[in-house]
Amino acid sequence: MTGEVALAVLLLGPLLAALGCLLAGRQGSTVALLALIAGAAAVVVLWDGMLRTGPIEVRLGGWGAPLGIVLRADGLAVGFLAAAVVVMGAVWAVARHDFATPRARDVFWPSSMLLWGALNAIMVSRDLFNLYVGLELLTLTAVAMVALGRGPGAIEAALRYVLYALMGSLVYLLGVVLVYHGHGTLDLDRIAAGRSGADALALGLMTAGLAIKTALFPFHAWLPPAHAGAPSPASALLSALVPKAGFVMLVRLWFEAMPDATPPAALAVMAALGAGAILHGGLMALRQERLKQILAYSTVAQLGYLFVMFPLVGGAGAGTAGAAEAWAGTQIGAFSHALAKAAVFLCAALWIRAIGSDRLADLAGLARAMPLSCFAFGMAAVSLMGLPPSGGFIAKYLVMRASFELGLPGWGLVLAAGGLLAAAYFYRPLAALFAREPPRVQRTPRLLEAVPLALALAAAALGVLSQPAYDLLQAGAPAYARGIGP
Amino acid sequence: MTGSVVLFVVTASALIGIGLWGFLVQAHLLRRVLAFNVVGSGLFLLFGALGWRGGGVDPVPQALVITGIVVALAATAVALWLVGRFAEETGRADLPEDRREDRQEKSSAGGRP
Amino acid sequence: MTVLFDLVLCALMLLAALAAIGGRGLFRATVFFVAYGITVALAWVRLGAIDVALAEAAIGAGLTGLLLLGAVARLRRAGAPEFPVRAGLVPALAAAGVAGATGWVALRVPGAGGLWTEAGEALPLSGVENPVTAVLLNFRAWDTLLESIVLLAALLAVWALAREEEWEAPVGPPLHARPGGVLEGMARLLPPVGIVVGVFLVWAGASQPGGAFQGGTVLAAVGLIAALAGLVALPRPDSGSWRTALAAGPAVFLLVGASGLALGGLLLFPPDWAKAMILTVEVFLTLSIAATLALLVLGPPQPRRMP
Amino acid sequence: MNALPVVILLTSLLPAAVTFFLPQEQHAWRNGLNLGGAVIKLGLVVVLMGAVAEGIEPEARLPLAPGLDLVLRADDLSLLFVSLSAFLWLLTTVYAISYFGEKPELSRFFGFFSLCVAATTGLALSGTLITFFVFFELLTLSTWPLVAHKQDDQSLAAARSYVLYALPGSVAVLVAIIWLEGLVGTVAFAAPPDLSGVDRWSLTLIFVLFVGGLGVKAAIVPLHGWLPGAMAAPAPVSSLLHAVAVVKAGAFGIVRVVYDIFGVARVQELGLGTPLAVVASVTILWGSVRALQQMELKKRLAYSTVSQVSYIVLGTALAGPFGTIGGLVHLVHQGIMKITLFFCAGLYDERAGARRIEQLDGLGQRMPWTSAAFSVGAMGMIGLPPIAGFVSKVYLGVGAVQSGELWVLAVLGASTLLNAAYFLPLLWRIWFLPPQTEGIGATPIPFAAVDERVPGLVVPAMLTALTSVAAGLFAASAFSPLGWATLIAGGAYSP
Repeated sequence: MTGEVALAVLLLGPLLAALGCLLAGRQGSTVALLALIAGAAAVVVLWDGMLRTGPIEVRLGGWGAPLGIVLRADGLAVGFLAAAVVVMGAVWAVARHDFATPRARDVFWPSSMLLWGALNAIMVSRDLFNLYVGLELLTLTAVAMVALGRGPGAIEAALRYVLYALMGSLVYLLGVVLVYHGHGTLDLDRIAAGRSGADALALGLMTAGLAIKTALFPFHAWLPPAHAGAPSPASALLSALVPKAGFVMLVRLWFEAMPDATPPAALAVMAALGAGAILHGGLMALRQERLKQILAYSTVAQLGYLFVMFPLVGGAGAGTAGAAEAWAGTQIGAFSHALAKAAVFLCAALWIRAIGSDRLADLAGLARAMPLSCFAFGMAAVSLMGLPPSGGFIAKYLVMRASFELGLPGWGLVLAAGGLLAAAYFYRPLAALFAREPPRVQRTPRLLEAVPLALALAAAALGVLSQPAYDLLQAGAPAYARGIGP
Repeated sequence: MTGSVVLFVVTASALIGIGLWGFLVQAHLLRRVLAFNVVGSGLFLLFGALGWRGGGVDPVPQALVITGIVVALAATAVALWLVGRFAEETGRADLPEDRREDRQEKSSAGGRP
Repeated sequence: MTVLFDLVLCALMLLAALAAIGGRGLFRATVFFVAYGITVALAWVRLGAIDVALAEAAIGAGLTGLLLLGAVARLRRAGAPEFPVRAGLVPALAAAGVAGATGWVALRVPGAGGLWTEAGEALPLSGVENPVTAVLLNFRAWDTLLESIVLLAALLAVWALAREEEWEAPVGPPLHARPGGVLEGMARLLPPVGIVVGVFLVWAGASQPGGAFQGGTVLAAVGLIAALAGLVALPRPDSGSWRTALAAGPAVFLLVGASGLALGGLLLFPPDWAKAMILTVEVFLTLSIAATLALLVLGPPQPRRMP
Repeated sequence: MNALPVVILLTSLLPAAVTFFLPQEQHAWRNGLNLGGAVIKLGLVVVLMGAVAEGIEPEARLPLAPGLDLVLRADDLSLLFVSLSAFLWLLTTVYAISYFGEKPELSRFFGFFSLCVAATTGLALSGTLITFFVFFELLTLSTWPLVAHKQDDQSLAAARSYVLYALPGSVAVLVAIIWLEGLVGTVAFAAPPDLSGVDRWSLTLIFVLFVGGLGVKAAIVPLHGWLPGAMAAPAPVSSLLHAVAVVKAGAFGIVRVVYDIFGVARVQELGLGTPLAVVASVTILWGSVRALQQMELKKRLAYSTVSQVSYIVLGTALAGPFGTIGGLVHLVHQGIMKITLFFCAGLYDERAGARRIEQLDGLGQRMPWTSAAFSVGAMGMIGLPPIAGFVSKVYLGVGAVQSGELWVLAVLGASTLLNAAYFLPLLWRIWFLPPQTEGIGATPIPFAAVDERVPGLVVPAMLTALTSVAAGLFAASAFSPLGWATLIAGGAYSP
């Protein structure tokens, strides 16, 4: 029951808070803070409860599948719930100073709460259609945030985002219709229990739709302008959290609902798209002149990392220790990317406040004026490059080791190349920050600079305290990702 | 499966195809939003036709379709206002990558008259 | 006979869709789209799904058509090619492939039979007699709750498009109906009728087709006409009372859903109280949906020239 | 006792963490913190040495994921390196405090400085391959801001080229580690893995990846390109870089790979010993030749490092206890002698403005202590008795004979001649040529105003010079570097 209450706080809390923000106007941030505190407490309760009694399941309205909707907080979900509340908290602290005008304030606070609520709903939902509604909510709030951007490209970016998202959701929904036709249910576990001739096409359609929404290469064209064009605190949310929702849905589909409908070739295609994302995103990031664009292309590349897991967890290695390593490594990578990417975008937010630009040339010498945030940027970059000591390193190490253990070293080498590319494209902003001439800056409170630092430290700490994260991820993981056979 | 079910399933699939084609080939943003709505209603119709039995439709798909219609409206509204705002700023109703004239201008600027 | 009717209906749908996609002129395409929506609503009637038919007619054809028409007006001066830019084999094949594969699989793969039985068995416990309403507001209430929030999120996204200095202005384009004109007369006549219809749709939704979304749409339409005639002043986005109207429905839904925790589970409606709880939710939800839809059609606040 | 390695690591890690957040003006706190950490560390290392000498090998372990533990463990090889770094860190800290005075950005500098030393310590005390890699990367990252510290174009370019070389090297090491672990499971140094089931080609490739990746840091030709540029860094950084931190980490890693992963016998069986010796020899000669061509003092010293560090690799590549001892002991000897030279180069630059070799003319008169220390270091590098370098070369020579690789003797001979050729002219200029008071070679500081008397700079240089003499004179003692290296070699060749 405590688990159910905690879940209710995380699902209904943000939505109520959004309504509260809408009504509170000027006091929006205070309402959001209260919801965040409650949410953080709820995450702690869930985490603890889950480690003691296993995944927490709630049958909404008491109905249960197939008629009703089932929610389940497993290790994967709780991990993302935790990452979301941490990132939201950090963004709150910076956004409080950033969104000062009535319009920005009145749109941002309710939208951010809705975005958080939608994320939470997606992480725990076990129902394909409910996931669709959650994903639409997430997309529309994300579009609202992009449209808040002040740059000339923001409207165009939001427009492109919405067009891609519209098509993505319809294609996904088409798959859902076929699943319902073939299985007579929308519940992930019940789908897993049966088989239907429609599964392959349905999975293909749903995957294509979600790939568009997750900006998986080659469907990524909408992401960089959107994430670079949004106001920076919003970019932190968009880049760190939003694409993870589609990723989690893909993982649930491929490894929980339809593990039998996924031939090795399909798994390899997913990983190949991931590899394409790593290389293309990395090379594009190298060519950008604005920090936020570098970070946005970096997100494209980093999302690719997550898909390299597919042939390692499924396929021939399913059930081995290698599969378990790839699974945990990838999810730890997703968490640390969330923390580190939020950190770098919040750094960008502070710097744009301070010097009014995010061109690399204008950032020159900032290390002297704003050492704390530059240090935070460096640490977060280290995690994103996958260098120790950081969560990003543990992630890369585990997945690479799995790829060698399973006799598929090619995928591991792609990760290694991606790490080098990341080092290359982060080197340019880092070197710029370190240049000699200090720019003229507006004073930034030290406490504000500590916010990205805290996130970067958390990403680094994930590299040292990865055992708890590993244990968490094993709770409720599919059998073949726990190293105990399919 | 009765003849009418087949008919509706085929029609719904065709509607999806028509809409999808429109969405993919057209540049005018309003037309693309319109095409999106054609795909949507075709998809909903498919859902209903597959759940059709004699006098009515499975209530679960019915409810899901109603939800879907509302969600599609929400997305359409956002998209259309965005298009309007985009046109206000740029005077255009198509995205730069879809402009044929641009491509021609570019290629002619590239040295080939 | 029915087969013939079905054939004609399907042919009409396809023709209307083709005309909407390929018709010359934006205005004409939009009109064909509305016509298409009406034929689709008819198809739903034919399938015996009156709830969906109402939703499709009111929202899919009506409101969407209204939004499209508004956009056509706004885009009159915007440049864009009228004809396909990427006409070629690849998009055609992609579209045909998706559609063909879907249709083929849908026909070839035997259906699992859906959830008729489960829904029928659970209906007596749901507190309402209309199975669609039971699914929407009880079995899958979480979907519907999120859906009402989706509308709100869309409104926020539309409002995000306002320019900073316009935030104080009323929403929507400047309207000016001629005093004493036809519009005003109609606007005076329609609201009472519309409100009655809207309320009936909600009330009836418990046992017959209809419900909060259909009712809310009718109310929104009434409100829009009244606003168009200048009978109702358009609100500013920071208006407290309007925001309360927007939030009331989802808020009541959320609170009722949360109160389920005390009764045994999240979003739980005990059979004895279910009807009262669902009706309470529906009443407030209708109000909020009406307000949200109307504001979605009106769009972001826009500048007004001083008269 | 098991916590001791962790505590030793913390003596540099904690000062690093605190120093970053100290305001620039808090000189006393910063200096106290860093000196205190260094002194405590040296004391603890002595305690640890006693423990290891008694046969105890303390170990601490932090699990990160199944099959992935961070292990800190002290054995005799790690102690050789950790004692060198502890001793030289203390002296370098003293030197750096005087060198920088109250210049800007010192909190950043000392933060990364301590972090760099923490990484070296962790690397020395690593018990598993992956732990080694974690600290190896920490070293790469913490060195970058030190090289770039001056923030001028030259430093930034040097830092850039450093990363450009180091990161691909790291990737090679990581791939090698993961490949190996995929074949034989987690690799711990205390229990070398059983490689008998692994095919020859995989092992050879893994070995090449290891040596290639570590060789970047050890500046093996042709992977040495970053090192000469890195002399753009401030003198204390160069001292640390060339004596203990980066190049030594690479050499130490190669030693670990050869002795504690593959084993000398398997390296020979795979036929990898001789190629490694050849690469090392080429590096030795090439570095010396290039050093000869340099007219800037620090550049000449940098190429000398390229050459000298490969003595360690050479010793490792020779099968046989004497070669091993020669290589291991040079790990320490080269560090002590090279740091002396860089301390002195910093003194010449800072106190006399002399950077080019012709500017050294006659400086022996104004800077006798510095020049004496410099001379000891230079003669040690040439291999003149009784300085430490002599011991190294003797053992390497005997090792070459022992393993039947007689051509190595020729390399050693040629290298000694080259060493003499690029060091002796310096000593000649310093002691015997008259000062250039005007003209091209003249120093920016008037000759008469040159004053070396800054105890914080001169005393460390004198101490390291004395130590390198003592290491040669008392080589026979059990606690001399030679004694310790003999102990390790005994372990490597015991059945």
